[in-house]
Amino acid sequence: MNRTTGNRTKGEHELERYAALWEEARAIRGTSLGRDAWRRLRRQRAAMASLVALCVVTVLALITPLLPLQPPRRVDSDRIFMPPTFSRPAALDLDKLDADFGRKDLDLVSRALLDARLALFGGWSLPSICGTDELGRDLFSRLFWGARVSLAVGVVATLVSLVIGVSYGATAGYLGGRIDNFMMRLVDILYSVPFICVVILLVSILSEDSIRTWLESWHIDRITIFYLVVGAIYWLTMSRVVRGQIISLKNEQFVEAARTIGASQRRIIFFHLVPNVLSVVIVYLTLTIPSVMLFEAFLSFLGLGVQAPDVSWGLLVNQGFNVITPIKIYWWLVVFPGLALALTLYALNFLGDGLRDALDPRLKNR
Amino acid sequence: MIAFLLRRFMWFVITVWAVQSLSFFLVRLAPGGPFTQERNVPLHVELAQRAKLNLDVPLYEQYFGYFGKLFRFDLGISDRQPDFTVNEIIAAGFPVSASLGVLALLFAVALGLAAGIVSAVFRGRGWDVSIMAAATLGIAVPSFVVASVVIILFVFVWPLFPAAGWGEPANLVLPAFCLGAPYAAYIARLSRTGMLEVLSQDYIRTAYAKGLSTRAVVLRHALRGALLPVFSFLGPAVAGILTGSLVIEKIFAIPGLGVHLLNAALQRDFTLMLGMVLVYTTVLYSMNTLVDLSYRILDPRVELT
Amino acid sequence: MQAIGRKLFPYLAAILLLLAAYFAVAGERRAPADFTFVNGTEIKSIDPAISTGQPEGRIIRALFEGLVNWDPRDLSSTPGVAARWEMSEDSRRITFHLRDDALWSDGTPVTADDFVYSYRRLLDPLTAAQYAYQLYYVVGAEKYNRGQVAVGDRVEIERFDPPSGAPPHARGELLRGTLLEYAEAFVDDPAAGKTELSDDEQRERLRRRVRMYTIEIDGEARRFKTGVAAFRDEPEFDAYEPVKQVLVDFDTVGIRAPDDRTLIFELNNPAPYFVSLTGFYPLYPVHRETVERFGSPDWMRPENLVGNGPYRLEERAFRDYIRLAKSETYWNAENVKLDVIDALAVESNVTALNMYENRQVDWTPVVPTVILPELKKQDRDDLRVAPYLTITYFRFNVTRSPLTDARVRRALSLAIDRPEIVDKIMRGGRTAATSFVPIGIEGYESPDCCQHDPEEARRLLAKAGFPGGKGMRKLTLLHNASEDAEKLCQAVQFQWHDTLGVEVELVRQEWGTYQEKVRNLEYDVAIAGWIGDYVDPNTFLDMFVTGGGNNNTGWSHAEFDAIIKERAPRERDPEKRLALMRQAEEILLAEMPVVPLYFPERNYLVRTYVKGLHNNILDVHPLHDLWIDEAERERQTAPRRKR
Amino acid sequence: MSEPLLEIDDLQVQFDTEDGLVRAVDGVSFDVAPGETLGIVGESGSGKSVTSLAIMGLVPQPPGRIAGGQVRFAGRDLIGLPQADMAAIRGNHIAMIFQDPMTALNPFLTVADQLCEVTQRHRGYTRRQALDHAVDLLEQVGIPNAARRILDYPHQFSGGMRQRVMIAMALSCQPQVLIADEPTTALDVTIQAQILALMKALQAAVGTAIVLITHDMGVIANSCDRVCVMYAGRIVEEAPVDELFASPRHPYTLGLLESIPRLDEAQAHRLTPIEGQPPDLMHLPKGCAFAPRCPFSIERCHAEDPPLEEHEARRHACFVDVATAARHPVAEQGGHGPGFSSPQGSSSPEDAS
Repeated sequence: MNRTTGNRTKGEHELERYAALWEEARAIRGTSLGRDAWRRLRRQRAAMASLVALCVVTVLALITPLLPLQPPRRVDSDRIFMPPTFSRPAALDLDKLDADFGRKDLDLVSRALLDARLALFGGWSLPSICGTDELGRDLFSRLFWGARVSLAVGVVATLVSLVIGVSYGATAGYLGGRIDNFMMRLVDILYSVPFICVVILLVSILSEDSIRTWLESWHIDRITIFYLVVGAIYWLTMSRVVRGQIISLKNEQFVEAARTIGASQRRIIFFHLVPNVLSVVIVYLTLTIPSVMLFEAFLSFLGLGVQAPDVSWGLLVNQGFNVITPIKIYWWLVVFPGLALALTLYALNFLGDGLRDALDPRLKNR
Repeated sequence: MIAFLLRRFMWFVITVWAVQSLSFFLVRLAPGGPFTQERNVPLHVELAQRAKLNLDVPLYEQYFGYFGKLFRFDLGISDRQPDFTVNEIIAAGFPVSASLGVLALLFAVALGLAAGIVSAVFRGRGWDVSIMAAATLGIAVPSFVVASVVIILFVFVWPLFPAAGWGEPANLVLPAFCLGAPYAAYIARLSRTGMLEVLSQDYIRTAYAKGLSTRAVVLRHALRGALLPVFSFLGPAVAGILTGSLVIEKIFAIPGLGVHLLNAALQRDFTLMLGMVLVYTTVLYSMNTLVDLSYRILDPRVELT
Repeated sequence: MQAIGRKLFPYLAAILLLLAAYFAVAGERRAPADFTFVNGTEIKSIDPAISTGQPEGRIIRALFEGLVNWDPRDLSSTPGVAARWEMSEDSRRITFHLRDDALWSDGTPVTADDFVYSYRRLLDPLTAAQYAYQLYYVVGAEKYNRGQVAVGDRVEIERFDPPSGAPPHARGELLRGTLLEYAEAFVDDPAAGKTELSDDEQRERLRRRVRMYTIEIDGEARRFKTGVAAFRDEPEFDAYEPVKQVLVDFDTVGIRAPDDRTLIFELNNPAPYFVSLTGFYPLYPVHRETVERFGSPDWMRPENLVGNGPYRLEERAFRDYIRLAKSETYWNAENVKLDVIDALAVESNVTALNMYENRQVDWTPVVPTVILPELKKQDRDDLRVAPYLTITYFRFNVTRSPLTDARVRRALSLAIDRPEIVDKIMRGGRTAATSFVPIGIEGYESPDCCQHDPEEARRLLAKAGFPGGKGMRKLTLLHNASEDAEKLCQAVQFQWHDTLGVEVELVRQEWGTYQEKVRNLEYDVAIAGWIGDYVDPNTFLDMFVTGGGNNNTGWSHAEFDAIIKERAPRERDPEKRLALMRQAEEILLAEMPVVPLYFPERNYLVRTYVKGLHNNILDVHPLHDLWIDEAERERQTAPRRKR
Repeated sequence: MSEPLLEIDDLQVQFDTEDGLVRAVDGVSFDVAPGETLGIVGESGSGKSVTSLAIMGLVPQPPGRIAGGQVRFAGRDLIGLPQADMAAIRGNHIAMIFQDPMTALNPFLTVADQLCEVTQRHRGYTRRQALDHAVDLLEQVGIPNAARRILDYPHQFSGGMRQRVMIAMALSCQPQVLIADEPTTALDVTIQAQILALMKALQAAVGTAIVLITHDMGVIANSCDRVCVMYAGRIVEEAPVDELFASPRHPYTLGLLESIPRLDEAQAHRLTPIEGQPPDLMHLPKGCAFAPRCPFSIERCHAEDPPLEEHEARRHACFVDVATAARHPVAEQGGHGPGFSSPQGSSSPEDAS
């Protein structure tokens, strides 16, 4: 029986209405967590500023050999403890590159960049705008070469701690019961180990001649081991945080839902739970990188960190510390490295805050 | 509650055994030993020294000998400081490090919590930004740089405190500040986030609906919830303060455990190092347990199993 | 109940924390001492027999007193416990006559037997004293200290337990007899059959040694065995009675005390410097009765310690401070002016400087090198610069190519621009080395060496087969973690690379590992230093005899050994002897197993109102010679007096 | 109608978010007499909760703002009152209970603490007095052995129990007005009825005026004397309960009534939903906000904004007389929609398809 109002059959009406509903549903485009997070992150000025700053620092660190800097290792006794100046430095001595830049043990890319720099700038290099250290070496270029090591230590060690920490924590949190208890007791035990002893002994064991040559045969040098050791220490807190988060998420409905549709345990952990833990992990990441970089400075203070002729921010800050005395303060030796370290860690912390708010699933679409 | 403590103690014994064994072998693995002196000693003198420190007995005998004595809390005589027994060194060093650590922790919690609450309540406004900037600075600058700047300011520019040394309360102020500053910064950040999290909860709105003043709502209702993340951080913070004390004690010439641990490790003083590891393990473990316990007590939803 | 517990918990925790903070601050305050100084790192021990370093010397010289003292101005020997001494005409027997008013702090007189007991204890192998070799000039001392015995010797057998009635920590019961038979056995000997043993293998083998003695006591032959318990109790040695050790009878050692006031030394060879050697603090006496009653470490506690020095040990806090109080029983008490002295244990020299500038201490023996030029620029009246009988040098491992070739070694030495390092990089605080034996020993003229001649260096290197450094493997330069060492090595690393094209890798090790590697020759080049024990070139040259305890370069030279070991000690005439020493140094500098770098000076800061602190090349400053000009101190500190 | 206790006059509440200004409440006026129960109904996002928060002065200041209007309580305007005075009123004279009992109580404090706080703050009771008073209240709201349970923590109570605690807390100081923001939504049906009955009983005993906010027409019918229907931040119709259910004058009210099952109807028939989506408060269409979804809309509806007129103790804001106007389908955007049965009285009975 046709309706008095329309001349089409009832079935057609239904069809049309569903079409309209479908139209409307598609109009409200679902935004993925990632794109939405990026949109919200872009709105936070501080986080964006620090993201840009970090990118600049990383890029500069990577292309350091290309920059027209003075040689980081050139010892020049006439320019010891020279305050920041804009006077032109001596031209580069092209056949002393090994001594000045350690060209021989640079990786291929850096060596190519160094050659490109020579082609581009020839002997010219920037003045010592940050002054020079106790051996007359230019602090400005050492800051850049140091950035390469410090950032690498920070990032690699943190990634190591991330991978171990998250998977360990997630598994423990998810499985629960006796396994969780055992895994967490293990973490408690490791927490109670005074790591400074272990580090001192490990560092000296690793510098054993026999072990060092064996490692060099795998072209792993001390700094890489250094990353791994530090990373292996820092995953504890990460695993605890992730476990706590997973436990609170575990009995949320969406986990049961995933289980009902037959998702395997591994899929649930790494596909459902871990993304949810993302915001907490990101926050701890931005806290771990600074503490790892500080730990490197701490070890340099004890004489166990990066060894000459390599250089790192920790080493520079430590050298800066040694020159602060009531008699005379070579202020630039502590101000510039301290500033570089502080600004980078500042940026990391603000970025962390921004990311945490952006990635918090609860704030989506607000 | 008792069951909880008992179980924890059982795990404590296992932890101590595991860590001591690890250190026992690790120490012997590292090159050099307690008898390498500045000047090389003739072979026969060295053999005598080894005998004196009973290093010639097969390893397993040394191992059981060591744990036998450990059971009776006799940690032996320090290899490198023969005038002292390890027990004495720990007895002398522990109160020093403890007082430094407690003051640093007290300073960190008090300042950190206050800063965190203030910046959470005045979110986004002037106070919040400046406090958080200072807090991040505290995290970003290594403690020994803070120490040297603080020494110049408060010892030479304004002669308020002694430069270093021990024995008087005035010796405690600067080291505690330098040791506590990074952790005050961490706690400020954590308590701010915790506070913001809690302030957005429904029960805070209920509290306001009951007509309570902002101060009452913040202090009585919000604070407890905000303390949770801070408490969970206290465990690592205590560990950090203990290891951090190494640097501070070296700079301020404070006879604490940190310096003893460092020198024992550097000079391969086997007995002193094992003694130090024992103390650190005990302190770290008990503090972690304490933090866990307080975490459970603070959050009533968690059963005191 | 649970609810109340939960509610009160935060307040409880807060109260606990505040309580702990109160205890932390409530420490008692120490009255300020008359004189406070920084003594460097915590001293190893106050037992003279087992101590070695400078900081230990300052404390032990205050607590004990040897036969002679050293005059702080010229280090000449002045009467200590010995009032006077005379040398036999062949200068091989020295007789010391002790003063009768020398007392221990418990009032008992210091007798010659105390010295005999102390020297025996120094030589006893089980004391493992590092400086026992100082007494090797005495007849039979080396044999006793090395535990060597030969068939037919009179021997003393020491059992494990002290005789009944003797103090608990006395020496084991002694038996005396003549050695009939001696045999050695090695339990499952790791190096069986091998002839050439490395250091490690030899050490491992000696640990497994069991020594068997057949000794005739009062006509009856008895059998004893010694060695590490783990190996000694093997069934095959059951017939032997285990004893602690069997040594040659101490009577054969040339130290005798005919009566309480006389002490006679019989020397192997004439040693003119032996008298002043007895002023070196390891040769100080210890109080037998307390050592045997309390044993170590208790006899060294402030409440138990009995010494014969100008000061008593009042208080001691580990790695904090040592408080010395004037001793009333000291024979020369009226000339000791300071009543209470505090020695602070401060690790970092930056901290020491801060404490000095903040007027917390009156003397800091070490100053951060980085600010030395600044201090000199301010020409401060409290800065002291003193020559120091010390040398900093590089050791070459002559067993590893290319350093086996002397030309390479000389080339490396010539390539170092010492003045640039000393003046510009280290910025003073030391003088460039022109020889191995430091300047300052009167009557001794070192041969000249170590000019900076890059051309000659390149020529020599080319002649040795490495023109421009090509073909030369990367050398490792081993150094310990001190800040000066680091700066020096980086400068040399750069200079070698710059002038010779030789590539060097710096390897930094902390103290323990550094020495292990040096002793096992696990290095190419290593930084090293040596402080003279006494004012004589021999203390610097006798190190490099073949197999010398501190040689560690693998270098050996027949003629050099001959001079140092045989010809020089026998030479009576001092001039001729020093000429022989110069000849030995010439060989050393020609062969260059070591590269002299510089002679560090002693720089320290001491208040002008502190009197009696004199510069001397061994940097010895006996505390009992110091006194304070109170008037000047008041003038100086009046405006800024804090405490 | 006695002197109104609570008068809301042209209340405007706006939130400035990054994307623009949201007029959550756009000129709302209504009165509440003592002892009366006023229902406020509307879809979520219609501004009813924001209105209640505005009355209590709990609108979070940084994003939100009271843009205009007055909230007069016993003649005194609460807007702009200093915090201290407002705090003295909150919980004392005007109390409020919220939707989700699971999160409305502080998990870290015992129920006793949270109850005694109110009387200690407003009445100056000692801890002892406050505790006794709280136990009485808990018994009134029907919590078994209240004396012991009061020391427990919120997580030891069920949802229903917690809502009872909330009610006890709200009524501690016998407030003149109780605002209940969807008190039963989070509870299951059986508990819902108990809570509503409890509120009614307490209202009778104490004479509290109740403002009951809900989206459930059933709750309105059961408990309220008069009803305001809100849509897109405005009151579109206000009338006594029975009149509203009998003859809804605003198409939205009609739509609401038709989308719930009616026991009083003879035949069962298909429920007809209101077409389209709730309006986007940032870009409200010209004219009547409901026009796009209104089957009775005429050109004027899209041009002018219908004012809220008063007719014999009822108000509604619509140009069309729902009783007589013809329906038209609402399919296309802004146009008419199909499948909308005409108002109950005059339409021909639907064929039972």
